[in-house]
Amino acid sequence: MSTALDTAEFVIRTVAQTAVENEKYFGDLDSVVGDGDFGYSLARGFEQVLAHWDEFDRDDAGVFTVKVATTISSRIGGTSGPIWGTAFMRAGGGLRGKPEPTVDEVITALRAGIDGIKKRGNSDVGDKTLIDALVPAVDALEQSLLAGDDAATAVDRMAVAARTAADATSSMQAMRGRASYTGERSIGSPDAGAVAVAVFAERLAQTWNDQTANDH
Amino acid sequence: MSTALDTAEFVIRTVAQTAVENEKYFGDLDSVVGDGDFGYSLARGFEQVLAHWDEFDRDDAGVFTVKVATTISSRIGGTSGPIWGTAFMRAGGGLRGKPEPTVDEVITALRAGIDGIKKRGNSDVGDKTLIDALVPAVDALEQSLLAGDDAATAVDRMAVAARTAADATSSMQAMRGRASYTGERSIGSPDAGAVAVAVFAERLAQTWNDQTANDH
Amino acid sequence: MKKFVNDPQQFVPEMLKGIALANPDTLRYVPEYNLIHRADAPRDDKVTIIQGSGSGHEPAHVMVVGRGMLDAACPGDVFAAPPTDYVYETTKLLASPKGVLLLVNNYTGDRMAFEMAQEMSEADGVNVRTLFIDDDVAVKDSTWTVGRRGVAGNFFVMKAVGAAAESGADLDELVRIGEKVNSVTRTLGIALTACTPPAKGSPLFELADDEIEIGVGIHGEPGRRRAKWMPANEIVDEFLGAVVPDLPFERGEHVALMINGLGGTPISELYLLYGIAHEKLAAQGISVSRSYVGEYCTSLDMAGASLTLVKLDAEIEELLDAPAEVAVRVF
Amino acid sequence: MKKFVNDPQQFVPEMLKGIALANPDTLRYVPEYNLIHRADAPRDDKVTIIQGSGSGHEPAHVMVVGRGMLDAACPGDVFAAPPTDYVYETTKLLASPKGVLLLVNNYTGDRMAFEMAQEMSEADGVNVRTLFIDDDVAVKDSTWTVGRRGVAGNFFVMKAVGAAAESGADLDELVRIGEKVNSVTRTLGIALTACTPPAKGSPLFELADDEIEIGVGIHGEPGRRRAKWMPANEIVDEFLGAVVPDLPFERGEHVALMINGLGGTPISELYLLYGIAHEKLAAQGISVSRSYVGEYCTSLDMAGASLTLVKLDAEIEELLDAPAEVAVRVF
Ligand SMILES: Nc1ncnc2c1ncn2[C@@H]1O[C@H](COP(=O)(O)OP(=O)(O)O)[C@@H](O)[C@H]1O
Ligand SMILES: Nc1ncnc2c1ncn2[C@@H]1O[C@H](COP(=O)(O)OP(=O)(O)O)[C@@H](O)[C@H]1O
Ligand SMILES: [Mg+2]
Ligand SMILES: [Mg+2]
Ligand SMILES: [Mg+2]
Ligand SMILES: [Mg+2]
Repeated sequence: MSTALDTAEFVIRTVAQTAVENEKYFGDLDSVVGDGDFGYSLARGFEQVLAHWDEFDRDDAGVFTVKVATTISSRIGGTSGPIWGTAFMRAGGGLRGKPEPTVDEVITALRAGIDGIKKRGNSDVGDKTLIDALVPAVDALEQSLLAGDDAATAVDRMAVAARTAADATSSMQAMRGRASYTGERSIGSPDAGAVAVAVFAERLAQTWNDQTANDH
Repeated sequence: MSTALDTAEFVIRTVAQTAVENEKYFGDLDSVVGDGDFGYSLARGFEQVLAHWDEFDRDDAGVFTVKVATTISSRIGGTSGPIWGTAFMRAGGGLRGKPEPTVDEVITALRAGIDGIKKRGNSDVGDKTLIDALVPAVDALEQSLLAGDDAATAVDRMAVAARTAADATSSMQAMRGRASYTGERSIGSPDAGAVAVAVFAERLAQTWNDQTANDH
Repeated sequence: MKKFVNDPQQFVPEMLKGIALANPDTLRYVPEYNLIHRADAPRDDKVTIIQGSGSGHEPAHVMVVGRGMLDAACPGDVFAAPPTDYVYETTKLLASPKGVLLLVNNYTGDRMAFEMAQEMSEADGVNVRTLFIDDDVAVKDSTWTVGRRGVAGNFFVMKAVGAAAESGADLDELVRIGEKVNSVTRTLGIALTACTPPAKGSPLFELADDEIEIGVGIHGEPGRRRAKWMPANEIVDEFLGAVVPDLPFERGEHVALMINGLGGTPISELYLLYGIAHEKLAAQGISVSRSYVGEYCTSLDMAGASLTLVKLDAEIEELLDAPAEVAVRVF
Repeated sequence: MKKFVNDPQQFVPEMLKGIALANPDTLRYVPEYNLIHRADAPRDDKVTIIQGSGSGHEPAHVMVVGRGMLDAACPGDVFAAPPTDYVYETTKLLASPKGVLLLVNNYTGDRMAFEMAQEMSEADGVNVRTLFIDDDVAVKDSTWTVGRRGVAGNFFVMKAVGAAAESGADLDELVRIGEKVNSVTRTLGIALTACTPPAKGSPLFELADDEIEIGVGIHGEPGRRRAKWMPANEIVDEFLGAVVPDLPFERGEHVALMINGLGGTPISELYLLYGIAHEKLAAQGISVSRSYVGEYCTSLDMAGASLTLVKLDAEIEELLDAPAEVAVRVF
């Protein structure tokens, strides 16, 4: 059985690697009604996370995540630095001191991360941001776990929900962030941050079993 | 029978109108290894000649041509202003005070114009300039007239010689003017000024008979 | 991509190094934080003025650090607000007992970075105030939106507070002046072409040969609407039609008029626009008593221009008139 | 064509009008001759300095008229030397008892116009001298050719004679200084794109997306050779490889280094080039003690840059250091 720390490491490493691999794709998404730097910002920041991978404290999943958050907010610019940094910081804070967090505790921590973004960005569901993918993704994860599904299944459900929600942002008008400057013209293309969340979730779903496999 | 003044007026008006009509073509020729302003400069200058057409003194063909020369050099910039202005000035000077110039006097006047260009431009036959079209054109005109051909025939011969010579400049390397900066790269395209001379001569040949017709 | 660049990731550091090498007596460069600061900053007798923003807007802001203007600029990467840490470390390094004024163009990312940095610095006991500049009339403003963008008008706020700080004004006074200048400054941008970020290598959007983009910001993001190319006279009508009624600027008033190039447009075209705008304003009874023509706040290699009007009064004129020495210069 | 322009034939006059409107106290505009001159020129106690050339090189030369620089500039149309009459009338209007110095970049058309104007003015009894500038190393020089072109290095000649004239130097002295500065100044230009003259409406030549043109002049004419795009480090090697050995500039010498934008290249890229060139020169033992980065002599909207080196001595440094006030300015 993998520990919460193992899982945190797996999730964060997967997200980091996926961000680096998708630099161009995420940048192109941000070019449609944004300024095209989203992929570049995430890639440069998560490159640093991977570069300093072995240096982070690993007292528990929470401490580890908080350390990663510090690197993110110190190395990522643009809007992404503060919001992703805040999300990791809050989520990590929620898990700190809990070596074996319950499902409830994990979900609460993830929600804390989302609330951090909302507060920092003065934004909420419906503004056409990554929040519109994160909220349904975490909801799906929670329902699946409470229904007794195993982690792999729950992460699958999460990925499906994230993708559906990310695609749905196409029909929305941006109310927050740079995309909102283009007004109605922001309708018709998906939000870059929301799509990134979907891509991360899908990658986690695809690779989830390998990880646990490795632990046996 | 048309007077020398009639002929001068016809020739200059034809050249002026042809220059205005060919602004874009001459400019494109000058773009290949030059700076593209040749057509613009000639067109703006000869537009002025046409605009002030009725104001020029008409004591005789020479005086008329000299007056035109003044407008050209005061209104045309680039290399073309000084060289075309000088050519008209010298040619006009050669005809001044000769209401009924002989063939010899006409040819001598035209040669004076060419010599003016050579002196002003420190250039000569073989440098890939309009001189390479002007010299053979005037030679052909002279031979034809001395052979007893009528003016129309002589102008035809002149046009053919000008065109042949202008086309031949393609294989030359520019030794003078802006085109010379590109060195060997100037080989392969004709000289803009030489082509302009050919176009003017051909137009004169095409319309020569209408003019005399009009006089009857 | 046609640019003078080596590794696109080193574009900003290599540019900053060039600025430092070209101004060894007056400027210092701290690579860790993309920081360019005055050699003589911080000073105990002067409030420190710091501007951050993404890069790609040069000469704003790294090339306008100098006497009478900024004490420091800490840009992020191209079009990306600086990481919070850059702003925090810059503030710490240049903190003056008279306080620190942070100038920020109003964008989500920049707001976040500077607000977080201000919190962190205040926790260290540094007296920090932040000024948000939002002169762009292209963005509809309401409590439901993120508010207007800060664009070229930003230059006038920097110049005014820079001059006042040089003559010893305290932090509250600088905030008052900055807010005042920002409140009478309005700008609109029009693009003829998109721009190409070094790291992306291709234009941020496509414009047909006969199309222009009206109401663009300074990050290559699309504007409010696309229009057919039009002659300069009509372009100026678009500019003035959006800017003049917005404040509004009125008959009998004196203004500063800036025609700012967005990066790829030659200064000849900018002066052509200036002349037309100057006369059209005069025809409306608005007299231009200060002129600014050239590149102040650009969007990389974007061809285009922005027009800025500042309503002048004696105080603002005096501050704009004061001497200043910056990296971008002729001699 | 994507430009801010009305009738292309009015491009130059409308630009000149803008310059005059933006500088009402210091400049005068005489539309008949495309003439921009200092409001206080001519002066009996100062040699009058006049530069003419085609337009399209702004800020050269109409925007560098002012105290310590030119007394007047009479440009022709875009890329066309001014008609002889413009130069003659300008010389007549601004003749000073101390004489008139005509600065001319070495091009066939300009040579002709200024030589003819000088002859006409001398016939009027005006004391006129003409200085031909030819700093471009891209052109092979020999008695069989038309000689080298004058490009951005021209700025240093203007600045030096402008400063000397301001302090009362006579005509012979100015000619000596101008020839001296020209003799120690060398430039090479590299283009990333062609430029588009307003009246033509299309680029003067086509460059593929991965091609650059080395050894271009400032009129959009092709250069000496075409090459594949290369990183900025290698571009600087091309610049220095052509310029340094030409004079030559040698170890231990002090130089002024100018990175001049050709019109479409943002100043961020120019500073990046500057930094690389500064360090590569230092590595060769050549130390840069004066820096010039920005647009001085452009080719309309051409993307590209030129690098100029000037070998310095005490006299030249002092003249370059002297104050000057021109239309193109930041404040
Ligand atoms: N106020 C906000 N709250 C939450 N997320 C936001 C906000 N503004 C933007 N975002 C997210 O950030 C993404 C853009 O990130 P980035 O390109 O770094 O921002 P920018 O370049 O505009 O500073 C958007 O796609 C969106 O998902
Ligand atoms: N030194 C010269 N002598 C005679 N003709 C010349 C000379 N230099 C250029 N020309 C002619 O002038 C033409 C170019 O004219 P123009 O475009 O006005 O010159 P530029 O733009 O180079 O000043 C050339 O095609 C050539 O025929
Ligand atoms: Mg972005
Ligand atoms: Mg030409
Ligand atoms: Mg950004
Ligand atoms: Mg020309």
